[in-house]
Amino acid sequence: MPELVQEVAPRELTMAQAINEALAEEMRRDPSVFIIGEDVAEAGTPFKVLKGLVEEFGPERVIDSPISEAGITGLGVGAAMTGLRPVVDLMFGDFVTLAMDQMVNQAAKIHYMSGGKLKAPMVIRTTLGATRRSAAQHSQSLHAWFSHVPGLKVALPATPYDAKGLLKTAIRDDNPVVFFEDKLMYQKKGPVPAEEYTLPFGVADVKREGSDITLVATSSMVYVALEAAELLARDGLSAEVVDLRTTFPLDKETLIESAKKTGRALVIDEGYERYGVTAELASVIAEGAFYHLDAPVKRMGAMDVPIPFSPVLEDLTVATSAGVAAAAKALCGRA
Amino acid sequence: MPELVQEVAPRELTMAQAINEALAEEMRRDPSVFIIGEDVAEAGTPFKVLKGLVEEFGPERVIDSPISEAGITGLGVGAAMTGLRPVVDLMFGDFVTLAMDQMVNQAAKIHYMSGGKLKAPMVIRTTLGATRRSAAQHSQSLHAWFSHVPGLKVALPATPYDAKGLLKTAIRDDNPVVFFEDKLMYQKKGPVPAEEYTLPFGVADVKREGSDITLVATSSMVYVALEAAELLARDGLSAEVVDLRTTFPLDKETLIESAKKTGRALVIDEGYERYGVTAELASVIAEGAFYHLDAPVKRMGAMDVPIPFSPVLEDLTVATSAGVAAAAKALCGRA
Amino acid sequence: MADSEVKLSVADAAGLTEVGLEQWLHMYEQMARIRAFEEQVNQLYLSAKMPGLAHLYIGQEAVAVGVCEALTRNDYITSTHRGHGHCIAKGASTDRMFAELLGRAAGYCRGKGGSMHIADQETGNLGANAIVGGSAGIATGAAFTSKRLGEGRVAVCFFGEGALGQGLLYEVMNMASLWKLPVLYVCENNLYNEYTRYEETTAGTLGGRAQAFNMHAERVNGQDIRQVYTAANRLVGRARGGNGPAFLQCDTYRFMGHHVGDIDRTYYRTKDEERTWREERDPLPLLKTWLLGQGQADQSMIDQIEREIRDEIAAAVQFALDAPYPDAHEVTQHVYA
Amino acid sequence: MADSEVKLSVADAAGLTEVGLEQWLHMYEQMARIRAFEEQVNQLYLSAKMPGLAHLYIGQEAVAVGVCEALTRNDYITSTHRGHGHCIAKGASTDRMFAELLGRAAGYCRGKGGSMHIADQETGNLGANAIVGGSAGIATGAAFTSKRLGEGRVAVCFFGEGALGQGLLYEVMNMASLWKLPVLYVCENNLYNEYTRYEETTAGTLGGRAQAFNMHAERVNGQDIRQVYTAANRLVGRARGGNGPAFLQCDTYRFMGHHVGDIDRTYYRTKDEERTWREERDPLPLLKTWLLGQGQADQSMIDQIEREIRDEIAAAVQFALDAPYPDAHEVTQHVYA
Ligand SMILES: Cc1ncc(C[n+]2csc(CCOP(=O)(O)OP(=O)(O)O)c2C)c(N)n1
Ligand SMILES: Cc1ncc(C[n+]2csc(CCOP(=O)(O)OP(=O)(O)O)c2C)c(N)n1
Ligand SMILES: [Mg+2]
Ligand SMILES: [Mg+2]
Repeated sequence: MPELVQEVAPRELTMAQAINEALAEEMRRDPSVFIIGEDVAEAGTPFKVLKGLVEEFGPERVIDSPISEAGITGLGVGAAMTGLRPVVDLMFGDFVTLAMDQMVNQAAKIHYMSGGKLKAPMVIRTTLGATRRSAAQHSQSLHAWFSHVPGLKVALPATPYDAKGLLKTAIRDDNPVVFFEDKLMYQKKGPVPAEEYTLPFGVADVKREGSDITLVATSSMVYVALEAAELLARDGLSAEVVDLRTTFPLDKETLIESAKKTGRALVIDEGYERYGVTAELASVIAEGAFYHLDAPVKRMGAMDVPIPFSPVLEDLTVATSAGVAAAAKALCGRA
Repeated sequence: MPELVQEVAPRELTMAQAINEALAEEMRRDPSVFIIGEDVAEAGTPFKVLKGLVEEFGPERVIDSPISEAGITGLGVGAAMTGLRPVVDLMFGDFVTLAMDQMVNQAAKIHYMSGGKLKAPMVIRTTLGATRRSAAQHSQSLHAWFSHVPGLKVALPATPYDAKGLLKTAIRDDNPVVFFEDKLMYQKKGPVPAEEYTLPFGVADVKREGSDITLVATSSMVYVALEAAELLARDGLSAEVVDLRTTFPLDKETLIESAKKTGRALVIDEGYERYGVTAELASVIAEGAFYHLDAPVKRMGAMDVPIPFSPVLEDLTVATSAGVAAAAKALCGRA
Repeated sequence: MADSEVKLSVADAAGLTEVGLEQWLHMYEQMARIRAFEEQVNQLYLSAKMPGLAHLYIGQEAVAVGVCEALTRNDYITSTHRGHGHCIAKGASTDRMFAELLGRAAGYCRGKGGSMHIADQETGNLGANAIVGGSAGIATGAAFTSKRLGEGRVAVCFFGEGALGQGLLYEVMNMASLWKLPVLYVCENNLYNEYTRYEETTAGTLGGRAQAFNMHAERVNGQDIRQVYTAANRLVGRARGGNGPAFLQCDTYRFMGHHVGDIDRTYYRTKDEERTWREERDPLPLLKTWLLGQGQADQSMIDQIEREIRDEIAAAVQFALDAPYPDAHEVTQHVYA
Repeated sequence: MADSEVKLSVADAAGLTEVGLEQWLHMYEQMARIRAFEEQVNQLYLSAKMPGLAHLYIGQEAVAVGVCEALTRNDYITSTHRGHGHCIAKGASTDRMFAELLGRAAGYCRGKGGSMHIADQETGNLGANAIVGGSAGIATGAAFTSKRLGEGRVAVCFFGEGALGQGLLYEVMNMASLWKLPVLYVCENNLYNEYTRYEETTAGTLGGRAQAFNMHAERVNGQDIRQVYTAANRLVGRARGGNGPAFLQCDTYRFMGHHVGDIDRTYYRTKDEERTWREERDPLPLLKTWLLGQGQADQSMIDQIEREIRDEIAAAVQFALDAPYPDAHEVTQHVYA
């Protein structure tokens, strides 16, 4: 989080406002930026994140599309290759399934396949996160897939500050960036300076310092980790919380150094655990901090089940602060 | 590999023949099995794997489709839900990008979403593997994606024997199974008994026993590992080669026990390394064999680049036996 | 006709399939059941008793009921995020539906599916689908099975006009037409894709999309169940007889929001428009008026139906509210068959 | 006309766009260049000098050349797995193309793309694509850029009739029509999707697929470059003038196999059929005969063109064979811009 040297109370924005502001600023700065997606204009998306943008930038730059995820992504690739900077809105992260060819076979590869001559500078904004009672096709966190694909970058901010800074970076990046927003965090508030700033990709953020165990977390799970750290503090355990911010580029160094320091690491992510983001992070730490680890690296992804509708079941599928704290305690030999 | 107690020389089939035979046997056994895909009938696919099937089973059960990967997969899901057992042919593994919604949001979830009432018993046969000079959109090994998804099973056989046994199991399985065949192994020969057999999912196969290091490999990389084991043997190192056979269900026990025994493990896969199958395998081993490992688990996936056309570049992207042997030696402190 | 000119001439019954009073009353009852169910769902939402959201079918009842009335229990349907109406019309019972919407173990999917994934194998409902257009392949595949096994079943694929934005529809319509599969694509044009007017997202006509594949296409006033039923009956019979798929556009309107939380709608459609549809094109009064006007039915029959449904819905929702949640261990059940 | 009735009446020049001799000869030259290039590619394959496979354009030359002749260098094209013809027609040079096919650093994509991914930004070629239909979004997006920036450029999307199996085509044709994007969808109907006759995979007509989106569609004899050019010229002008996209079906035939390795083809098409097309519908002799018959050109002009091309191709392939492979370090270059 930013170290605010001002004396005045920092400006607070919700995550939705921060994202909106990032888009508005970039659209003002660069006329080649435009937004395309379903119900993005007057409706401002079902999450209301884009509210007001069509009024400022007009329907030529904030475009309501047919319900054609592959089509709008493909159109975005072509527009990006010819000089524009599209921000394609895929309402729910689950709908990326419809646009995979355009994202993975087209956007991600064109720079390489053309020997560096063409490029596709575009952002695909989408969502992740469960516990919204939206059931199996509207709740997934599929960022592991894109993290796997050379040519793509993947950001998943946890705070309004990070969201704004990373989204501005994403828009300016010359590569396709998949930008994951947690649906349930849109109303979360946090300090966001009024001045212009961007945040670099590939730099994890230590959201809390600690010495006994490292909790590596992404997106929504950063809060779970921070709460778990509070719980652990009550038990006299000092947890360091590292927010990844981008799964690729991956800040291996920060992860490994933190794990070396604490000797223990637990990685937490809202994607399915199996073959998911936690696997990469755990194996990077296990390899990089091998000689410093006092316990195996532990992973906590979402349960490997399609996400159930019933609240009593759904809540079981995602890591909780109590669960993380318990696992961390066990790792520290305090079970 | 099967322990053949017969005295006669075992029957040898190519991988293509073994797959063809598995399909023919299952189609004879069960009239609900049918094949749909592009150029699967008279052409028998561009790889000629399905040769002769349309002649035996007719165009009603071996169906040439339009070039509609999403459509045929979706049709397959519906057919599976209503009593048939489709085998959907997606010619190149790269084309799964077009069918992800049907595979991941529909087929994989219907059993769970319906509370166990509906099911989608189907096989999606597709390919993986590079070094065929087919460039970035015809060379990927994307099995990590499906391994990540609850509700799917994923098989990737390395020998004709395994291919036949696993494919028959896949067809009989009541769940959607994604079945990956290495394009370059179709002509590889191996013993396949004439008698009926099936192979269980979730059982890794120790293709070679050893004591100094465990090489875990999948599909094409099993041969790379076996060759590397030969090279290592010349240097007095005894490598155990474990062929995963299915990434899910995952035979954690065999991996972990082998790593515990040898104290060292190297995992090799043809998918992109980053956030790929090697990450899961490495972290499972690192966690499960933590107190027995003498060195960090090392991963060798494909290079994290879109697959280049030029042979001189393409060959650099995939693990080779020499590379594996060198890495294994280094792990054993013999660099 | 222009897309918004959906008028109903109650007097004109020419060309309608003749059915007995009992069947008309059954259709009325089914529409009333959907209406009452959905009003109750809205109440559950407003009183914070229902988890998540739901997309109400109010206003569109004549489509689901008119089409399903032309089907047998054995026939298949696939449905959408706005699927309660299809589910009821195909024969599901409202108690287990409410239980599903409330995430209870007694629900059709043991609470695991919820509003957007209700399925009921017993009545041939292969499931609602939260992916717009996502069930088009499934319906086509079900028709494929029927044809392959010679079962004589027909599959109906319900979808909103917005689903024609999805490429999948075209892929499967091509195959259905090529292979003469017994499938009926029922496009419910309620004029909006969420919060966007469909003309803004739709070039050409809706039916033209099917005709391009040499598929027979028809268009009816979706508020007049007599027309819907007549057309569906003919097209289902056609499909069952081996004459291939068809596309049926039903012009309709959702009276409520896109989902229960969509309260302020004036930024995308006028109150006037809503009023016109509600007051002049409500499928229930339209059928009732016709039945009464014809002297076929009398008011007491209608009253009785409505009374019974009120009681049924009250009992059904109570059943659901009292029903237990699934056990925690169920979370890992049914991932694999 | 029936799909296979592609006849050419050499005498009939009514309605053709009038162009000067020089331009006709340029078109002939471009077709001859493609033909010679592809024959050389086949040789490279047969002599095992080319890695992988290639899909030859022989027989279809009039389509790429006729269409690209109606474009300026600034206009965009997207291409397919069968893309050499488009690339040459848009102005690429054959030496760097051979180099690409041989995986050399001097290739248009430094050897990283190969036959199926040749792109040449300089001539507006946004790339061949190995995903059937995969470039339809890209072409539409390029047209979007042109319109948004008021550049007046037109984008041409080349694809085979098999690509109409892909849902993406429909998604983007809808948007192109809605937003009047300056894009021309050129469907090359060569009668086969790989090894399957297109009628087996195609319900209805090809052009009807575009008309469903209210898009203007035309159909021409793709072996007669005069017709292709005339139609393309008109449709490109129309698009450039802000009158929206169009669909142009060109009936054509690939004389060789699906790819260089597809030698025995009798199981999917007859030798007779191949002979008829080769002998009666070869676009090069057809144009030549017409030019000579008209007295516009004489044989020596044609001979000179062919001689020059023979020399050019020989030099170009030699250039490529002599060119170095990319350095090993290039393997990790260009993953990110
Ligand atoms: C593939 C996909 N894209 C977007 C959505 C979000 N969404 C849900 S309903 C809807 C509008 C659907 O419109 P229509 O098909 O006309 O059905 P209606 O809601 O009018 O019944 C959208 C865009 C979705 N569920 N699936
Ligand atoms: C999405 C996709 N599916 C399948 C293939 C394999 N494939 C390559 S070319 C081809 C046939 C294409 O037919 P058509 O579009 O008519 O082009 P043509 O080869 O006749 O020029 C197929 C099926 C592919 N490359 N991409
Ligand atoms: Mg609608
Ligand atoms: Mg073709």
